[in-house]
Amino acid sequence: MGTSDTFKTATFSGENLTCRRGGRMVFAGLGFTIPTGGALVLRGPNGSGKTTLLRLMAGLARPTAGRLLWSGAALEDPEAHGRHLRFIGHLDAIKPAFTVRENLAFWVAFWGRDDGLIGRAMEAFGLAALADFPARLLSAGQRHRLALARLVASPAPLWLLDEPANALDDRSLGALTDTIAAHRARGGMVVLASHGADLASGGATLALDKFAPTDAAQWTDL
Amino acid sequence: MGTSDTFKTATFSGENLTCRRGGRMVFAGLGFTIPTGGALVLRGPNGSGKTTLLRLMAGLARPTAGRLLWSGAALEDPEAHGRHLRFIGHLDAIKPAFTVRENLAFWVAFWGRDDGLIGRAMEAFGLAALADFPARLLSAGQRHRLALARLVASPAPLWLLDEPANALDDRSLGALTDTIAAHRARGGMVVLASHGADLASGGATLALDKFAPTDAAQWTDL
Amino acid sequence: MSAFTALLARDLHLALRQSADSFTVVAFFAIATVLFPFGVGPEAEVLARIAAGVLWVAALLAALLSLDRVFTVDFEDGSLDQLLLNGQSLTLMVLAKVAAHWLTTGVPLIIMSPVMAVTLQLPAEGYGVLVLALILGTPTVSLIGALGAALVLGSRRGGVLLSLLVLPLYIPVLIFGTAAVEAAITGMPSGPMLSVLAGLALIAVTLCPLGTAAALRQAAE
Amino acid sequence: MSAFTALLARDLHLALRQSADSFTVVAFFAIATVLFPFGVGPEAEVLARIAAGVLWVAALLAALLSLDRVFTVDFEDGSLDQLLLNGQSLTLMVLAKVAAHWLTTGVPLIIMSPVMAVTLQLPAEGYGVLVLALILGTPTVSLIGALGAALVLGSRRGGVLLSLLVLPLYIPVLIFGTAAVEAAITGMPSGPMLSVLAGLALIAVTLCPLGTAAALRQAAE
Amino acid sequence: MQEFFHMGGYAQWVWPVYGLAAVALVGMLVSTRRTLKSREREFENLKANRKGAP
Amino acid sequence: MHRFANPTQFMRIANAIYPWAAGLCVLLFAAAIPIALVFSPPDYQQGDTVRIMYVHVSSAWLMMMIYGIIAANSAMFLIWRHPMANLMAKASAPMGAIFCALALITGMLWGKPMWGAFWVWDARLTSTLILFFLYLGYIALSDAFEDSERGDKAAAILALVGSVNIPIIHFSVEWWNTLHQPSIIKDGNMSVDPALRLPLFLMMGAFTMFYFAVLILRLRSELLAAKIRNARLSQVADASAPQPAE
Ligand code: HEM
Ligand SMILES: Nc1ncnc2c1ncn2[C@@H]1O[C@H](COP(=O)(O)OP(=O)(O)OP(=O)(O)O)[C@@H](O)[C@H]1O
Ligand SMILES: Nc1ncnc2c1ncn2[C@@H]1O[C@H](COP(=O)(O)OP(=O)(O)OP(=O)(O)O)[C@@H](O)[C@H]1O
Ligand SMILES: [Mg+2]
Ligand SMILES: [Mg+2]
Repeated sequence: MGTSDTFKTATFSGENLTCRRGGRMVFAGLGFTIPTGGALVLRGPNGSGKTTLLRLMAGLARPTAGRLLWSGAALEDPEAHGRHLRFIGHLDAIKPAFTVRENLAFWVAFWGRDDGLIGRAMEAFGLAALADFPARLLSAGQRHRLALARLVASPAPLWLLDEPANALDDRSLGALTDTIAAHRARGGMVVLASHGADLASGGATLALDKFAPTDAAQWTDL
Repeated sequence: MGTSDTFKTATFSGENLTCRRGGRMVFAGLGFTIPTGGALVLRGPNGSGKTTLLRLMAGLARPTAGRLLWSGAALEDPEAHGRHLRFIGHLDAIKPAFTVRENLAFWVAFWGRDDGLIGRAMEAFGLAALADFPARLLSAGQRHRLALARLVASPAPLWLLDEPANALDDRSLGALTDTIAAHRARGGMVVLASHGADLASGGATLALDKFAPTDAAQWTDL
Repeated sequence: MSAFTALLARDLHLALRQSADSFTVVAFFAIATVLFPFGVGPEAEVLARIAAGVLWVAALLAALLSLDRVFTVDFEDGSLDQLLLNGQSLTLMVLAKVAAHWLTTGVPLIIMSPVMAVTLQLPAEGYGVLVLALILGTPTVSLIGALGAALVLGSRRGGVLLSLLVLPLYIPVLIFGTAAVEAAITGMPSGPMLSVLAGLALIAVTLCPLGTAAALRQAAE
Repeated sequence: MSAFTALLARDLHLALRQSADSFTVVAFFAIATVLFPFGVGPEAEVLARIAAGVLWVAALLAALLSLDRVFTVDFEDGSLDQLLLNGQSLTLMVLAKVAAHWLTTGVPLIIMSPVMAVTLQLPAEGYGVLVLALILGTPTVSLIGALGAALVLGSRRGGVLLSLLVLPLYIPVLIFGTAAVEAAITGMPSGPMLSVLAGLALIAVTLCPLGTAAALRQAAE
Repeated sequence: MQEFFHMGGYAQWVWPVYGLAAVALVGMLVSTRRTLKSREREFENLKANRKGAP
Repeated sequence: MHRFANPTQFMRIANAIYPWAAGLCVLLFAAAIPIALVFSPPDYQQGDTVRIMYVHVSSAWLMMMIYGIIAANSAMFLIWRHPMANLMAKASAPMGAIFCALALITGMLWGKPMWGAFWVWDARLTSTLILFFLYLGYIALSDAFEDSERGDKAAAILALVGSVNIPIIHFSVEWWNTLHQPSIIKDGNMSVDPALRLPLFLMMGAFTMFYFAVLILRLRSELLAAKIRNARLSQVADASAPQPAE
């Protein structure tokens, strides 16, 4: 799929999601809907459950209650859901021994996309000059950009980004904003957790602290 | 030493610092001076050497050329220099099996300070409610705050902070700004790398991209 | 290129790039084997008597050490999360990783074994069967080991815990592996033992990847 | 409280909190020892003949497995950087870590050894000397092991490389450790061997912490 | 001549020793020279490319 | 001292030495081989196997000398950070390992006819084997890291700690009574027949010169490798040089 194609129309939503981690309720009764081309910005103080929710959306963790829907159909099989999305978390899945290009090429091959977009992905995040540089030599921001470049190199309709602005300099921040805008213009969906910069203009905002269960709920629920 | 005491007057400076990593010159001919109560903000695009410079300042790495001075005297012994400073890098030195309080208490004991400030440190970073919470359950931002709380729990005149704003919510960002201001008011010094937020008003700024070596210097050397 | 071959190729490529790796497994095998004559004394009869057992134990311990890191690196750098999200069967991914592990550690170990057998004065009749038994046995070792490695993922002191889980499961391989060699030395048919080893490998290849995949999914959660 | 005691207390505290740890070292020791009768066969004379050697080899391998992580965790979570910045002698810090390692793995191993000796049919005369030799030998094992662990810190496949570096250096401990037990069994004086073990411990305690400290400082750089 | 190759009955021990030594020494020399040559070529290439670059 | 730390100066001297070392090596081999194989008499006890000694003792000597050189250079590298010292150690290690293997194998090939066994666990053989493992460990360690500088330093520390083994190898025949031959040179009077001494010394000289000649080639090669690496990195650096601030 080239960058100019658009994604099939799809919506991603969650109903009445509740998550307990280690015996403690993180959020309860949370719902959201992301339309085609939509964006959802997760906000909330530290510990309000942004990371937890993103991993839930990726199918890496299961909700204690509630369910996720893809174009209205409940998601049962987390393995199949993986095909819809790219998840970029705090850990960057980069092999230090491989070069920048090799790192990208592996994931593209692994996800079964053709590798025509690798060059463009490196350009989008200012990595073209570093293409044959071993990843171990990258600085914190350069590494993070390499992780983000996977979004462009191997397209998928839903992007789940956990604090994608971390460690990025101003120029890369601009590149990220542009990439997200282009993705949405093609009908892609974006969910991102952020404390600061506004990376997805016009997107909906989900304030997670609103879904923190009341104290009583935590206590009786077990 | 209580929080109200002031530090001995000291300055921290570097002369003509040059650093090569993995055979490649990162910066050359860099100098700085931080007066008592001063702050230095390291800025520069990704890969310009901010982290490298902070580790150099901590004595964890040695410069290829140039030297560091403490109150005008050249630093020869990195072990003794450790006593002057707290370094908070990307890795947070937190033991997941210990509670928040135990984590702080160990470092305070290890650095030979008395533990009267632990409570105050937890309060400063909004951790008091989490004091007996095992650190493995903390969210990204909460963990980072626990790392930062060491600054208050075990005072030292020089703080070296690598992107301390990462993962912090607005409220914690305010707490960090206040803590830095209070430290400087006591005669403490702060060096911090940052892409965004202004955490040390009135501090000097060092733009690292200015010290990138010219091409020729790299080629002839060795 | 399918996900399976992509992953297998990556792991082999990584092993080649870090060329010291399979070399160090072989080295551990060699050193552990060499330690025995020190502990036991150099008398040829005693050595020959225990040679087959020592070789197998050393091979198991060498495999164990290298297993420690089959999944740890991918787990710690976040690759595992991404591997889980490819929309395909995780079991197949596990097989790719196990195959890569076997190719980079099991095979060098097999190649090395006759040399170590000389050191331990194994009678010449045993060589062929030793190699055959290792060829049949080491895949099982990799498969069971991967299961153990997945189970202890993220636990503290994974390495030691892993041994605890996995070594008892290696006992059948050890028993039949040495029995085959001893049979060959004493002139008995070693076919039955070898077919038991093949059977064990079959059971392991059908059961272990499923368990490993489930354990990996738990670890990510 | 000085930095030394703070660090020692922390490591012991962590070991207690994660109580499975010293237990798993002992378990590995037990399993490795138990594997031998499977590999070698249950004949009492053969077992008794190799008992001392097998016990020592198993103890060394068990120690090795646990050594892998002496510094790794601190290195990976950034604690090592902070340990380097305390303004005091790093050598002392190393001694604290080694002491904690010995107390949590060496001591349980020593306590466990007579039980394993029974399994391997070690003649009764050897028990006392076995324990004595382990008391003198295990500190050396911890000290050399810590040096190896510091050297391989941050390398690829640390565990296997560690074995390659450290096992050869264990050979003298192994030789004299088993020689002492064998001497006791055959009614010869085991004093000379034990004093060599003590001498090795002395050399190790003076040299290794220095090398370890230097290696740790390099690792942080 | 016969006697020379016979080595007083120890031919099977003496000749392998000299053979191995020869292989080891020649091998060291050849492999060293080969890598040296290939690196020299690579370096020349790099320098040439560099001069051509802006 | 500092003069030797500068790669250019160091290589100027080394390159000047090279033809002499190489020439001497050829001459010494030309003299040593015929004498060792033909003209020297068989030993009255060991017969013609004594001809193994010329290779065995020469390799053993080289493996110990090279280890000493590695240890000394490692110390210089760690203390003064002389890059040349590091290159010396790194370039020497594989040669040391090969000479060590040669000493072990020739020893084994000598042991079979003399002692009736390829291998016995005596102190000298054991400590030589440990030396071999130290060489392997040194080589494995120095290329086990993503960052090659870190590998160099770790390996240097290992080399220094391992140097404890060298006196043990040398004195093992005196400290423990063993099968192995005692030292040739003891209290100044030679225990080896003078007729056997000449080829031995010629052979040791030839081996030593061979080492120095090849070492110089290897140093050139290592320096080139470093230059190539730097050139590669700086090419990347050009392209990725911090972009001008907007
Ligand atoms: C695998 C077996 C052997 C090994 C590892 C070995 C190792 C060594 C080493 C390391 C040295 C140098 C010692 C020094 O310079 O301090 C040496 C010297 C020597 N070896 Fe061996 N050796 C072996 C077998 C033999 C055998 C079988 C003989 C003869 C019967 C022999 C005869 C000698 C002699 C005559 C010297 C010179 C004596 C001296 O300068 O110390 N070696 N060997
Ligand atoms: N071991 C190494 N060998 C060679 N180059 C290295 C090595 N480590 C880092 N570098 C390079 O040094 C430069 C400086 O890295 P550093 O981490 O100090 O940057 P930084 O300013 O902190 O960047 P960021 O904002 O992304 O954190 C980078 O270009 C990086 O590629
Ligand atoms: N295994 C666990 N057991 C119990 N509680 C947990 C566990 N893991 C996380 N938590 C808690 O769940 C809450 C949500 O964590 P999460 O990481 O999702 O927060 P976040 O919104 O991403 O915060 P941040 O902005 O700091 O990254 C936190 O309060 C944390 O303490
Ligand atoms: Mg988070
Ligand atoms: Mg940085």
